[in-house]
Amino acid sequence: MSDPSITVVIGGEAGQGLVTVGEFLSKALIRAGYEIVVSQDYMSRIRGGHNLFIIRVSPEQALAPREGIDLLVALDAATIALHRGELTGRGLVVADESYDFAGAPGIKVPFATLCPRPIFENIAALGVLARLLCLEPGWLTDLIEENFARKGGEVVGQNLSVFKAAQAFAEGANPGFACLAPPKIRGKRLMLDGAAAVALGGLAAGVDFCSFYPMTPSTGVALTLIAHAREMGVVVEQAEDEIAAFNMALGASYAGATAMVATAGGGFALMCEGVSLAGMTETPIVAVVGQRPGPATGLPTRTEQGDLNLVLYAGHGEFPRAVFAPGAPEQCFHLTRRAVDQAERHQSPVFVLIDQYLADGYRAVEPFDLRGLPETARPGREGPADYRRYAPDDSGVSPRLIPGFGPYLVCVDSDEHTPDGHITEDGGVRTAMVDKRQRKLRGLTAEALAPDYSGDPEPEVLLVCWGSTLGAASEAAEILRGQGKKAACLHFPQVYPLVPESFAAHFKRAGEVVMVEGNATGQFAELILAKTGIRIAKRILRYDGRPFTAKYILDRLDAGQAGETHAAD
Amino acid sequence: MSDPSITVVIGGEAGQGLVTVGEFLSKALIRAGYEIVVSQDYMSRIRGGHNLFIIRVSPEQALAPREGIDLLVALDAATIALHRGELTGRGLVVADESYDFAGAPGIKVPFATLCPRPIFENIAALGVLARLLCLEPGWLTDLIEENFARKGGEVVGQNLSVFKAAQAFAEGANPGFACLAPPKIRGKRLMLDGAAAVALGGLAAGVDFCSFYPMTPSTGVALTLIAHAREMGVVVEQAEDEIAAFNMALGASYAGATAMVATAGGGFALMCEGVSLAGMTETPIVAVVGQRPGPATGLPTRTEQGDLNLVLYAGHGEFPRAVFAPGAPEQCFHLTRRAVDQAERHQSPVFVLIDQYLADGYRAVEPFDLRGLPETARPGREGPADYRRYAPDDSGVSPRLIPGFGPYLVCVDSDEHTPDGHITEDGGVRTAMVDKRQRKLRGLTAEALAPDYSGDPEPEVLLVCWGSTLGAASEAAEILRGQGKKAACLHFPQVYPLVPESFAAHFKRAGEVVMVEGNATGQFAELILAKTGIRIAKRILRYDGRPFTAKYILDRLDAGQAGETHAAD
Amino acid sequence: MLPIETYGDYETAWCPGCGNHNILKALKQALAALDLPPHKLALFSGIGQAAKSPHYLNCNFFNGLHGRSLPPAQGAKLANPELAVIVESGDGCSYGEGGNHFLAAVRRNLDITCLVHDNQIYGLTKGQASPTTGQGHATKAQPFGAPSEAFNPVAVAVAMRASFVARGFSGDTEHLSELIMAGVRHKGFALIDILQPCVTFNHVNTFGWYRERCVKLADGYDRTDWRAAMDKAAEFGETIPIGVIYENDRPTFESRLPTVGPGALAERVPDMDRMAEILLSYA
Amino acid sequence: MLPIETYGDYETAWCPGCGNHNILKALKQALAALDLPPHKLALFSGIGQAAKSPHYLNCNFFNGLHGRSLPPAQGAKLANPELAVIVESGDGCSYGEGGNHFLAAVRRNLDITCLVHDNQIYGLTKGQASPTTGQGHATKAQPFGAPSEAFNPVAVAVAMRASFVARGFSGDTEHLSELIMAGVRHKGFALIDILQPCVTFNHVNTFGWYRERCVKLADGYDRTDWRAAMDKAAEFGETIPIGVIYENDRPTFESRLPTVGPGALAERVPDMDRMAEILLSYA
Ligand SMILES: Cc1ncc(C[n+]2csc(CCOP(=O)(O)OP(=O)(O)O)c2C)c(N)n1
Ligand SMILES: Cc1ncc(C[n+]2csc(CCOP(=O)(O)OP(=O)(O)O)c2C)c(N)n1
Ligand code: SF4
Ligand code: SF4
Ligand SMILES: [Mg+2]
Ligand SMILES: [Mg+2]
Repeated sequence: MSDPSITVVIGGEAGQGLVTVGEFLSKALIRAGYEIVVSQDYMSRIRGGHNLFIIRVSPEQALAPREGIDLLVALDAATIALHRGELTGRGLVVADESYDFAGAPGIKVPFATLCPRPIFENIAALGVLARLLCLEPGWLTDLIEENFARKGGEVVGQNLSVFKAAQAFAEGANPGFACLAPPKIRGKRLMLDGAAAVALGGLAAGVDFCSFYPMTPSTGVALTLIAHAREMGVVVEQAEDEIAAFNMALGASYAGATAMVATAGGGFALMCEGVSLAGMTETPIVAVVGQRPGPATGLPTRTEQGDLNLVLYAGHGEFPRAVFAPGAPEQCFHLTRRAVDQAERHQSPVFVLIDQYLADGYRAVEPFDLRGLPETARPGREGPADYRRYAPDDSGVSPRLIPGFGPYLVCVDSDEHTPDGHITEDGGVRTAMVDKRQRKLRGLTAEALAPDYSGDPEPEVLLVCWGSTLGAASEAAEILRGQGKKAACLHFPQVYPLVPESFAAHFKRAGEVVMVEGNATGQFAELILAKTGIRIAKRILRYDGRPFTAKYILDRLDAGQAGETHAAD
Repeated sequence: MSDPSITVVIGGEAGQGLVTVGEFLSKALIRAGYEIVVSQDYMSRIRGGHNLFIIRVSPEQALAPREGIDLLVALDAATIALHRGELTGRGLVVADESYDFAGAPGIKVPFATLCPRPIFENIAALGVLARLLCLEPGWLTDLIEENFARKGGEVVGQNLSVFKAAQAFAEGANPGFACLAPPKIRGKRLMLDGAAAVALGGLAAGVDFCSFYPMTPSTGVALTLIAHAREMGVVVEQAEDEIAAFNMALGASYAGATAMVATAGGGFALMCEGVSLAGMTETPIVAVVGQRPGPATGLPTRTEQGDLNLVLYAGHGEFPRAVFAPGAPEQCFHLTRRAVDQAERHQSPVFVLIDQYLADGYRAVEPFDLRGLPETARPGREGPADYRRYAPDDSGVSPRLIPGFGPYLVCVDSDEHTPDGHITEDGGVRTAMVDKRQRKLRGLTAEALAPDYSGDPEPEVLLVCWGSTLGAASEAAEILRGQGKKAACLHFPQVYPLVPESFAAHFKRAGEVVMVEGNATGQFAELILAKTGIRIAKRILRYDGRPFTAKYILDRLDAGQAGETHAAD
Repeated sequence: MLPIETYGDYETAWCPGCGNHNILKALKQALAALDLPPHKLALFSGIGQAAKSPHYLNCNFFNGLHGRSLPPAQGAKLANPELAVIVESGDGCSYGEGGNHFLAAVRRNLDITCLVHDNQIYGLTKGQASPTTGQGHATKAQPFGAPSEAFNPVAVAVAMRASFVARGFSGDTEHLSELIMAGVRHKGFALIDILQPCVTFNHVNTFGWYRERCVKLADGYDRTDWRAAMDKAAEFGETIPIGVIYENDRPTFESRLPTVGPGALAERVPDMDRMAEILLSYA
Repeated sequence: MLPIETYGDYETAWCPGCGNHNILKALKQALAALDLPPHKLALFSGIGQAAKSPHYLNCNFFNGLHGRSLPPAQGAKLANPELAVIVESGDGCSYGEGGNHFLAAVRRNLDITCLVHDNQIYGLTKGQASPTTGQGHATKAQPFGAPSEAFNPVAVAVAMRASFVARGFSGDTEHLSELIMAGVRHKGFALIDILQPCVTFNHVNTFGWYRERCVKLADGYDRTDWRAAMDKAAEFGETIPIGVIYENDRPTFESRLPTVGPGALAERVPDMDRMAEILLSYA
């Protein structure tokens, strides 16, 4: 294997600060010019239990988490017991000298000696890690300075000296762990997880309103908007429940805000009625739905792609929509921006479907060229006194004005309505209005994004995926190509509407087509079948709450397990 | 045309008592031995507006409403103006002599002379109608006596004399309206609309709990249960909202009730989260969903089949379910009974999908043979102290006990759980539990009802339908056969799970396959495609809020319009 | 003072004799007196008979879902604090399906006015008990009498120290119109629970029933005295006090959330230089 | 009196020092004293830290959805009035997401006991404001301070004349245990709002903060006096009264709906002769 990446796993109890260590190290690695893929594996509790912060770092491209642990930083003894079996050939445990390494190779760190107080242990661990990875210490000392600056020079100094002591200790103790190869990238990059990237994409698109109710894994979207609310002039309100959140956002959108909501699958289930109201009133809205394993409360802090159908069919009655499914933080940014634009242009609900792995998974992202972004659509504020909100139009999209800025009136109704927004029971008007709303699907379809194809043009194996499975599937295809097999990957950043012309040819040219998705029933494979008639019988599915890896896919390809659609459906 | 049926339309403002007239006449016709098909066309208001009670009556089988009015009983002047254009060749208006008949043939009734007080006008109208239809007056006089008995002999007498006077008047005034042919059926039959039939089916299955929140067109289901609550020992509670209704029913089911909820599409949208909880906790529950045109409030009192997708995919995460779609009141009874049984046997949410036309449409139904019905499944009340609610089982169905009856404990959890119902985050247990739940789909599939086929075994045209479209599609096929065309009808009383083997052969043997459904996007056609790969390109859709008729279908078959799938999707 | 015709004259779908007609009249009078031009006003409603009101008033409106009148109203007010926002819906909509939003709206105290047509029944769905239906009142859906205690929205609002709580009666148009004016002028969330006979489905709480019981608050009544207000709020029997039961000058939500206003969100242009700086803070 | 071990001894997922530990202890003590065998008891909860309680108590339980603890509890009680039903959840679950069910449950007055672990914060989701978070209290999600007025569940329940309203403090296990016993013994809906320090996310309302303020009701306090109760309920500042604030003997819902009980629905066998007669009434 010529994979130059190293997987660092920091494990311990909730509340021990392992996320702090992980984030520090990740930021330093990005600044140093490395690629990283972070996956966070935590329990639904605040203290105790067993959590992991997993960083795969590489001087080259790295797209997904990878099995095996090269450096296992154990903040508690349980971590060693639980994960020593996953150590790679060169794998080392890094832990307090008092812990039982049970024969695992590693570095027994004298934390008590290195640290004046236990609170410094995280910094000490970073010192050891920096040394083992041969990371230029400046990247971390800079971060330590930035981070502790507001606590005063003394604190900075203490931290720096612990860091240095730990470095020195590791220098001597290193049993020969091979350095990370030097990085290739120069220039500033951002450290973004999917949740933050979605929020930033929204901000860049002009989102100025968000109502939400906290729910893992989407709380981070709202928290990021809140963190920048004052600077960007955003109104963010935590609503009494998800129903309120959605309806509040619709009211804000009606009154001219660029509105977004963020929730998880379960919270979104409560928004279904509101989605239907958005469809009927033709009010633009973007709903970010963070998937986690269901049904019901399920595994609250884990990942899954099980809510595609819910999002596709949410709401009673019929009306068009669009569904984006970013594959990585960079796409989170761009697709959320696009979602905001599409919602306004087509006056429809638009969804951004993410999941826990993506929401919490840090990656290095090139800074976005904000100037290069086209402006997003906005409603009008000028119109004639006889303005009619639902005036017929070939596109199905009527000009949208917002109330309060002119003599015109903006009348919207959840009942079936006449062009001026008043309630009607007329069968003819009804039919015309259904047709008008349905026509919007044409525009949404015309502007739908085609899937991204990479790899051999005539592959023996074509891995099809959507959303966050992008990284693992691409890497699996790449590995196959490395093994001399013709392989390709087809990723759908937009899963609805589908335009068969934009991908059917790829299916035809492929030997074997395999769907890779994170649920038990192959929801996207069924959608493709329903909308295009193309049947993808081979499916590699995962629904244990953990993210895909290339190995997970390759193992199942080899074992021929892919052909087994799960259970009876 | 040899159609021996007559369409009587009673029109007027809400609050004028047209439903009373319609129900009286319908009951009398059924007792006399006729077949009837009632459709109720009313506005979302309590007084005023324009409502219709439409009875198609026939001495032979009649399956659906029919275009054209033979007797238009106008309780207000507007009714004549609005509907005279729909009079058939022999059509007559029956209305007060003071109204402007605008040249329409009819009978000008001197209500003021016939009735001592305006309140008797409805009885007078019935007298005229009975005479025109040549209905043996005893059927109506009996009903009058039964109905007014509790108001005392004097009221009965007054009503009877008005009725007789009206009969006598009509005798003289009849311009030669041809009698209804004599009926063929003997013996007692029930007058049931879909809503009542669903409720009665539930009662017969042992439903003893219902929580609901009023919503057209399903309020009648709850009201019927309430009407018999004391006799049958049923707890019915109007909840504070639909979310409460669903969760309350789950709690009741957990504690051993046989529980049902009834709502409309919009109310059901609010229940989606609860449906997911039913899936996770494996709590049996039957949800009756009455469809009306959406999205949002839509046309609250009209009909549509637009919520199939919502019901199919409601709830976040993945879990099995079954969806029944009765075609007429008789099926409402039997399928609801079956739904209750299926819910318990497979410990899953089961849906009964009706719509406004079916819910409000009276039909004559042969009395059910209650003794002949198999017993429905019930949970256990005896078990060992180490009972585990989610013990693994090949079928996916674990033995279900209810709490409070023995030393065992019943522990259910909305989180992913171990077999004993306790929260877990273990990936292996998770996978096993998903597999266990999904396995239940096998049982549901094995017991799924096959669609009903009627007509030519090798038809030129096969009309495919589900739910309440049964009548119109069957009649259309019959008319085609009458015209010498080979035609057949395939009706799905259960729309999920689908068993392709049970109907694929019919599709293959048919020349042209046409889907007939009451929505704008062909939801069932898409479902068939998604689950079987069979594409039904020809679709006859209706979404103006009015029920299908055979003529609606035939006109579109002729015009070749069926091929046009609506809009872009 | 605008001419009352400003607000149009529409045919309604309400029953003759229904209290809703007078509420509409009182509202129009109040709006005219307040000089509120239709395009500066946005009316939010849910679903029900009362909730049809926006269709009978010439102004901007958002006729949303049953039970969901308050959330869009608050969203709109946050998006544009300069819009005059009035919410109008029924007792079932506001206190039943929408009960949770009612609690949250009282706590938020945005500057909006909430008119609840309280006919103590579900009108549009034909006469089931609503949260305010008296315990024991029999209906088709509650043949053994409504089994729950009636909800007293005024008592709950006062207990929560809502900033403006009033009770009106549709039978007294002038008084009601004044209440509405006071509610709209009040800076904060103004709840006006309006007793409204439903001639078709509520044969217990009839026009006569209300007329006999409704008593205007005495002249010297101190609406800022919370204890006195709790007592008045609790009265709902032989006498029912009408008028402004309680008022305080709690700060509005708008004044507490610094990103709300001034001006409408629609007029804000996202500052791309700031945005660029924000992005760099992630580097 | 059952041995306290009857209810098991589980490892919890709560933080060390969390008030939840003591609430669990108080509950076990109360149950033991009440002689309630585990299989006669069903515990209902929503989602949150508090809502994990059923996993730490040996009994029947239905651990439902966030905000939805009360509806299944009431459904179960209606289905089997002989089951002892206790509801246990957090302030966010009970008064936020579940606010509408809270109002309805108070109005229904089924014979159940509702324990709310009120830590004035969303614990499980890491520290956002809950309905009971003090106005102005800054959190990560409310950096400008919670903009809404705090919800006072005790005041609202008393204003609604809930049949049993108490406030407890997790720091006083014995007192709390007595409150729970009184609540379970009370025939009707018993609300016990329990102040509970969240050591991780609420640094305002700490153990010390509560201990300084919580004052037991005086011996002569008349819990049946509604006005006095409103005053006590409203107190939440320098002093916070704990104890049974209000109690009345309103009839239970069970006694008002004739089809509820006696016995469980599970024991009823549908009477098919009756059913046949009913069918014929449609002929
Ligand atoms: C989610 C949902 N549930 C139920 C309904 C049906 N519904 C419409 S109006 C109404 C009750 C109306 O009562 P109220 O709010 O008191 O208004 P009123 O008609 O008495 O003025 C109901 C239950 C609905 N439209 N949506
Ligand atoms: C419908 C829904 N929305 C949101 C959540 C996420 N969630 C879980 S617990 C919780 C808040 C818990 O707060 P509280 O009820 O006060 O309990 P605590 O953790 O403080 O004990 C939230 C918002 C959820 N599980 N379901
Ligand atoms: S039903 Fe009642 S509330 Fe509705 S319009 Fe008629 S009288 Fe008014
Ligand atoms: S986060 Fe707070 S409420 Fe949750 S267990 Fe920890 S201390 Fe208790
Ligand atoms: Mg009402
Ligand atoms: Mg809490």
